[in-house]
Amino acid sequence: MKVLYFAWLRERIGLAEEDVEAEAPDVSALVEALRARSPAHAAAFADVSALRVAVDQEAAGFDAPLKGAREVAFFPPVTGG
Amino acid sequence: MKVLYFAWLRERIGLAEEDVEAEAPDVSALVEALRARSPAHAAAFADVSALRVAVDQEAAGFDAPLKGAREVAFFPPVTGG
Amino acid sequence: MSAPEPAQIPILISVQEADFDVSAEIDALTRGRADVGAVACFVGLVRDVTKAAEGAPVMAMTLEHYPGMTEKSLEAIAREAARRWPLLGVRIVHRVGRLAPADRIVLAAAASAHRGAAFEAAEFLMDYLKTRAPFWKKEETPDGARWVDARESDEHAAARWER
Amino acid sequence: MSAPEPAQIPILISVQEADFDVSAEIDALTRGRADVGAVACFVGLVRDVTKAAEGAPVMAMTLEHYPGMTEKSLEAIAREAARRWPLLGVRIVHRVGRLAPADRIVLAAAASAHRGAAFEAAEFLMDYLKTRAPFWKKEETPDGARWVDARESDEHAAARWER
Repeated sequence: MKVLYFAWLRERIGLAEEDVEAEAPDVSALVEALRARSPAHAAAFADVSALRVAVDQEAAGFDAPLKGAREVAFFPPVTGG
Repeated sequence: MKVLYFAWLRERIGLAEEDVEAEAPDVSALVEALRARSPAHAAAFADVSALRVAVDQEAAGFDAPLKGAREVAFFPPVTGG
Repeated sequence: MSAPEPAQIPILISVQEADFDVSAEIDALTRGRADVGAVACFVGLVRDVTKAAEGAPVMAMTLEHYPGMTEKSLEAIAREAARRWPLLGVRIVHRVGRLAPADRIVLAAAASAHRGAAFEAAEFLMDYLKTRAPFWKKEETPDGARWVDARESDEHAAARWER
Repeated sequence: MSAPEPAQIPILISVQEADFDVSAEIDALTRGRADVGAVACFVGLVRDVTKAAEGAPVMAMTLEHYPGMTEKSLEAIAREAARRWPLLGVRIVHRVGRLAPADRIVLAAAASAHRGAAFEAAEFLMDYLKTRAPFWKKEETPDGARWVDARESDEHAAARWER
């Protein structure tokens, strides 16, 4: 599964994207797996209430199932326009 | 006093403007004086509820005083924009 | 109660036969200044159906106005908008004379720091312009020419802003 | 309850580094058609003050986005607007990359027969774009660069349209 990071999350983790082989049933389980990857990951995901998630390029919740998902993106609340 | 007509009022009266020497204290009295000018005037001013008035280029009511007024305009409700 | 006078802001009013360029008009409100974060603008165009019937095709339209009063009333509408919202500029261009379907008729634009004020002011400008500025439209159709009737919906739209 | 699908209308979405021309974009919505009576449009620009402090000058801004999702989310927002209002066209242009104060950031335009629908749809487009489209702004100030925080007022603006 491809995992993407944007904005300050990307900077804190130090990666724009990475391939993750996780048997995570939902987004929250994926976050747990990501936290274990490095101290930077753990720090970046310390407070998920500050983050938003998209599964296969659609906005989703942290309880969204990941069965069949190919791309999960994490990012702060959007600030365009 | 200069009296101006616009849109269908101008067409019905057949004049865009005319000079009127009337001792009319207010707009309603001026309308009475104008009605006496010609059958076209009388027909055009038959129903003043369909008309609007401006005194010296400011929107006004038919009870507006005309003391010192130099220009009175009559026209249908506006339809620009 | 007297409301405080708003700071002097650019209020640009034109009544003209010529067409206008929307980009150039917006640029006139924003050029050389970085305090404007939002410009809301409206462009009105000639439709080829009459408002009354939505049937008979409109071949052309003539816009008559009241020279002298027109500019004054548009400026008063713009100043009222600037009194109600924290605007940084207002631009109104209204064409007169003969226009064809799809021709531009009017531009109303409001600049502000943020979008809420810009949007509300632009809508206010149009609602007041439609009911208070001395313009009259005459449509040419195959059945002949006729003056457009005022719309009750425009009165309702303008009444929203009464206070 | 399934709402009727709106007729197919032009929905034009661009995410680009290049600047845009407002006149050309509005023309794209109206050219060759005389059923459009109203175009409401919004232009957002880079301000030189930070939203948080309204103090430290902004020297530049970088807009990051999520390629792939960005276009899809903008199109979904435009289609939702077309489902809610009788629109005849929607145009959204959003710039990405590095921008300077007074640079244009975004254009949102809605075309309709009448102005009420055009204004509401344009405001809806911006409120949803601000809260749902994956863009992130990073401001450069003399104190360093920092990511712009989401504004609660934008959430409130978007919540107006919930139903």
